[in-house]
Amino acid sequence: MSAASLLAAAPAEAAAHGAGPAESTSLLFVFLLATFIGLGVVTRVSRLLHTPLMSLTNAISAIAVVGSIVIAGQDHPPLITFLGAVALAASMTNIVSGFLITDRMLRMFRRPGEEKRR
Amino acid sequence: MSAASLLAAAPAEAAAHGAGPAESTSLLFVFLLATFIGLGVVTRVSRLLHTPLMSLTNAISAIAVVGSIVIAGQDHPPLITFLGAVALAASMTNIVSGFLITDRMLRMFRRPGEEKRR
Amino acid sequence: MSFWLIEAAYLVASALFILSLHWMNDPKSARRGVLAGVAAMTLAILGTFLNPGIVNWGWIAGAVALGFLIGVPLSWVPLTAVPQRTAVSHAFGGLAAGLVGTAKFYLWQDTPAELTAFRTFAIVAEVILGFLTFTGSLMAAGKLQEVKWIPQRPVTYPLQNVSNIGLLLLAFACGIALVFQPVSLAWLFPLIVALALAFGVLLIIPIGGADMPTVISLLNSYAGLAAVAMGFVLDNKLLVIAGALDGSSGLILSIIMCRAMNRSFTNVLFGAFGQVQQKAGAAETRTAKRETPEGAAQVLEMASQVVIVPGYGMAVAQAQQRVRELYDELTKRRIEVKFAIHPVAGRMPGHMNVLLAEADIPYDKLIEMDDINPEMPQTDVVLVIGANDVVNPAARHDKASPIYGMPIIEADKARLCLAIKRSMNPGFAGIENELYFSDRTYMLFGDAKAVVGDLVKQLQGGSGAH
Amino acid sequence: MSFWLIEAAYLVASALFILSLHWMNDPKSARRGVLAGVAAMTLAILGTFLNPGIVNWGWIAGAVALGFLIGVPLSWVPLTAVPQRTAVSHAFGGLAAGLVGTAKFYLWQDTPAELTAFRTFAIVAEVILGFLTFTGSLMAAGKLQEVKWIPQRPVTYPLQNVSNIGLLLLAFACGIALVFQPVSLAWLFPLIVALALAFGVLLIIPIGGADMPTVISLLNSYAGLAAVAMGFVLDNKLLVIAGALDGSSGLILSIIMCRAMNRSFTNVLFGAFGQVQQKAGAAETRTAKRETPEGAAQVLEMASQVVIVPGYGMAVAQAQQRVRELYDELTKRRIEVKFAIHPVAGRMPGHMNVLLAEADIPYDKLIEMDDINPEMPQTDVVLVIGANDVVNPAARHDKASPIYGMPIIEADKARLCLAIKRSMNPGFAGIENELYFSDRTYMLFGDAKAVVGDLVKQLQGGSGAH
Ligand SMILES: NC(=O)c1ccc[n+]([C@@H]2O[C@H](COP(=O)([O-])OP(=O)(O)OC[C@H]3O[C@@H](n4cnc5c(N)ncnc54)[C@H](OP(=O)(O)O)[C@@H]3O)[C@@H](O)[C@H]2O)c1
Ligand SMILES: NC(=O)c1ccc[n+]([C@@H]2O[C@H](COP(=O)([O-])OP(=O)(O)OC[C@H]3O[C@@H](n4cnc5c(N)ncnc54)[C@H](OP(=O)(O)O)[C@@H]3O)[C@@H](O)[C@H]2O)c1
Repeated sequence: MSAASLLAAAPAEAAAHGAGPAESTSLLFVFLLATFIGLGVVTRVSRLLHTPLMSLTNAISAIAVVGSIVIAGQDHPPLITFLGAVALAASMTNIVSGFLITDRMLRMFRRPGEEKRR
Repeated sequence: MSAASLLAAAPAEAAAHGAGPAESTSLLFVFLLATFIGLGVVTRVSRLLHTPLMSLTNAISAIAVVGSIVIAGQDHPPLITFLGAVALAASMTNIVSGFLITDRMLRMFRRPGEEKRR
Repeated sequence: MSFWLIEAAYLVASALFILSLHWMNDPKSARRGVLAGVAAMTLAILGTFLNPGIVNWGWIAGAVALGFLIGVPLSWVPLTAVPQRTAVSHAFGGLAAGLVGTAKFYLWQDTPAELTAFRTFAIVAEVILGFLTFTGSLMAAGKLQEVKWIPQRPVTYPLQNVSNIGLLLLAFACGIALVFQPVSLAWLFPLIVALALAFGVLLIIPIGGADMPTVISLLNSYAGLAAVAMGFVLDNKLLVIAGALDGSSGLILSIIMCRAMNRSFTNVLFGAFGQVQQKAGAAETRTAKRETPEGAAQVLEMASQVVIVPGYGMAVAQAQQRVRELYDELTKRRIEVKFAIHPVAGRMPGHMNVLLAEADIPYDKLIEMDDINPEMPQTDVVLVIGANDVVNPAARHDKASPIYGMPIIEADKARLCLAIKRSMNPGFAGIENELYFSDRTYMLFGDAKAVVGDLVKQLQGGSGAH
Repeated sequence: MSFWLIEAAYLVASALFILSLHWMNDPKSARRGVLAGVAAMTLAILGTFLNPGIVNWGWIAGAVALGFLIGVPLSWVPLTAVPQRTAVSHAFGGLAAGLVGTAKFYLWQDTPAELTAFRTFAIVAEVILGFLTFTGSLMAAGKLQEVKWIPQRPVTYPLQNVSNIGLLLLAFACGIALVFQPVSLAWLFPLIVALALAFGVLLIIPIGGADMPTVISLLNSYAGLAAVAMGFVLDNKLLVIAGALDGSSGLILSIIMCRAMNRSFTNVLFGAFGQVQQKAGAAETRTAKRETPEGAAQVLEMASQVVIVPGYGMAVAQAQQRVRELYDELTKRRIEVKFAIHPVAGRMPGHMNVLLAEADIPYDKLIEMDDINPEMPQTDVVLVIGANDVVNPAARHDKASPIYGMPIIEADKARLCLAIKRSMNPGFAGIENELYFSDRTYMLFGDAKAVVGDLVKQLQGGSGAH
């Protein structure tokens, strides 16, 4: 019921602003495809690396940084800017720690014979 | 050089018609993702089935039918309609023959013990 | 409302198309894959019918009916003709894409605002890809069908590649010009179409008939890309998705073929491969050991493990049914029979699998090259049926050989080898095969169907008891 | 122009994110995967900087600096603390998503036209997912860190699940209302936020500390979905793509964990698993055979194949270095040593692999459960180090057992079993393990690090010659 009304509502608005309904459906397609890719790719991740995988995806999910920058960076009332800045700091934390720790773990994996990587 | 000028040109037009630049870039994203999926999925198709795969993708590529219907169906000068109709007939041929022959081949593959499928 | 219904239909259709290919990863789920494909296509068509402004239902009905009229019989072709059929379909696909692009271009002439640089570029790409796929695929089909007036062997002439590439570049140059002046330069459009059509023909002429399968998969991915371009023209995601799936599949199949032949795309497309065929066939001196069906039957009866290596010859001779009977006779005697399948045995990928499946041989007996080769040394008898290049040891050691480096089925490593072919003529690669001169190899000359038939008779005679 | 640059940057970034995950399919390419991820993220950030209207560079610089200040130390945590760290990061991720959604909602109050039904719906989803992930992850981190004032064991009370679900539904109901009256009903928004925050806490309370890893990966996919929702709000494809990748990864990991524990999501989320722990631990009667390090060392020296089964206990005791020394001593004696890795040994997926890799054990010695089990009957000695549930034969036959049906490492099938643990206390599942009472099992009581250390000393003493 809600969904249906949603659909009904949107086209009306379409004219009102930049992103027409076509745009929002594109996002649905993108979502569908990206999910297929995610499922396909992750199921083939080596079991050896499931822990690093967790921290890697963790860093990737910090993509929210993109939204945070827009909020924090544009000229908005200070409160909004503050919210954005907090979000940005949080995302940056995830990016930095996520990638660093993933790499730290992966450096430990040593191929037979091969010297430990630094 | 051509690409660059392309990009420069498009936004100007954007206002002029429905699909803004955002829309056309969505298509690029969709293309990128679909290609990733295609490569991932096809590389995992069983070697046994490469011949049926050829005819299946062959049927799928007949998706051009969508465009043909639009051209043939809308109210256009007869010549255009004719072009559309030819395109439509061609696509339908691929759809019909493609799926039929794929299924015909697959019916032949028999699991050990199992009776041939009809 | 209809907008959302259409988009929803397209979204589901996209998912189904992906699943359709996904389910091809296993013969058990493969037919579900076809169902998914059919469902997706139906959804796509019904969705499109919802478009406001679709009025010419008569034309549509007619065209659809025509499609069925041609399509259904086209699906009855014998399996040996599958490559041709595929080529013809690509031709249709290319034609459709080209025509839609053309129609759109002329429609938008009246509303130039619609002809954004982006779209014009897409139209040009669609039309070039579409029409070159059209003529190219027709040529390929002709060569495969061995139509009289299309020369089988590669036809070459000086500066051929240069002039071909030049042609294509010219077409694209015109395209770029159109991008900037879509209306005032509209007269360039027919020229582009003509160039694309011509290029399709010229592209195929220098390619040998036996390279057609590789070319066909390439054309397959062109057809896919044409659909993608159409998607860009019509702002239609479903077209882009299905087209991309198709494009990548064609690409991967041709890569697989090239790898298995140890050749590069450029070599396939511009190498004019297979000219030498005649020469090589002639230069023939050494003699090979012959064997009679009687003798061969006895040898087979004594074996405990037999590996059958089918090749293009089995396909040509339509011998799969007889092979099945042979398989039954041997297994009846508790002899373990396996089939060694080379990825490019025959004339299309997976060719042998379909033929043997048609003859009802359970697919767990069809072993891939890499899995069977280790067993070869323990194999008592290898029976080569109309295969040649795929068992040519030269690929392993003879750096001079055109197939050097191509992975092969190591029939020469088996204790004993029986080879069925009509003559000592070479195969597709046009080179002689030392395997047939090895002192562990015995030739059974004759048409594969006939010879295998004789073997079966011998065995049936021998095992009257059963 | 900037529009196209941004889109291009995002397009490339998307591709790189996908490759980043793809390259994780093999330890050899995994670090390239990280590089790709970093490159993608950098591109995404730089691209965003190109947005016209970004002016508060001071704020941005400050926030980024702060991020580094917290992030770098956070990446130094010991490997045993990785689950907590991950949980904390999810909390940050959820917070960011929630805050951005909130900001957008109030910004658009002035331009209601922007608040399409579609977007408002997306905002609501983003805020609910974001904030419940925030508090939920903090709770999870607390339980894992065994913070005093957060009860480890599941806390249950009547109608718990009903009321929790009710809370969530209420939040969504408010959301739907907002969709229709985004401005006049704006006062509902803070309520939604509050409900989401509360739900996050209540969701975790009834879940036992040891189930946290599963919960964490679920929260991981929530964080991803929140990013997707943000993408819908901001019309940003990159957000949707990265979010979807993240979401599916979290989903798959939690599914893997549930399968390996043979439990369902509902059971994990609402099963209040692990309450029984105490009881079971008590009821203890039968006695097990003990063995001294000396004796164990001799047994090991005589073996020709040894399989080591590490478990959570090795992680707790930080014994991996000692284990490495043991491995060296044994291999020095030409004894074949392999490690049997259960998918859910430890407290997060792949936990054992990282620990052993940290101790420099080559990863080709880390064998997955399904590959090692067939070898068990031929194994002379199995050395269980702080593992329990993953080697509990009850999973195979005892229908009553909570872990019945969970695939296990069949240590009981080996000729002889040595087990290192501090007591006869049960493991995570809180059930006793008959393996430790079998007459082929000898217990080595004590802290894993100490005991393995003793074993090494014994062996070094014994092999002074080397
Ligand atoms: N599968 C693919 O996708 C693909 C694609 C492109 C190219 N190719 C190429 O095709 C070749 C396939 O190798 P292949 O060993 O299967 O075939 P082949 O090398 O072409 O040899 C086939 C052999 O079968 C014999 N033959 C033909 N008709 C026969 C009949 N009626 N009865 C008995 N024997 C008959 C021929 O010898 P006689 O004339 O003496 O009888 C010929 O030597 C490879 O070189 C591969 O690179 C394959
Ligand atoms: N890996 C995952 O992703 C994941 C996620 C959720 C749940 N789980 C669950 O976690 C469990 C993992 O199984 P597991 O066998 O690895 O661990 P376990 O079943 O929890 O057993 C660990 C054993 O190690 C012993 N131990 C603890 N500290 C020790 C120390 N310092 N020195 C020596 N021994 C010590 C404990 O016995 P004492 O107290 O007597 O020493 C305990 O019996 C499974 O039940 C799994 O379902 C895993």
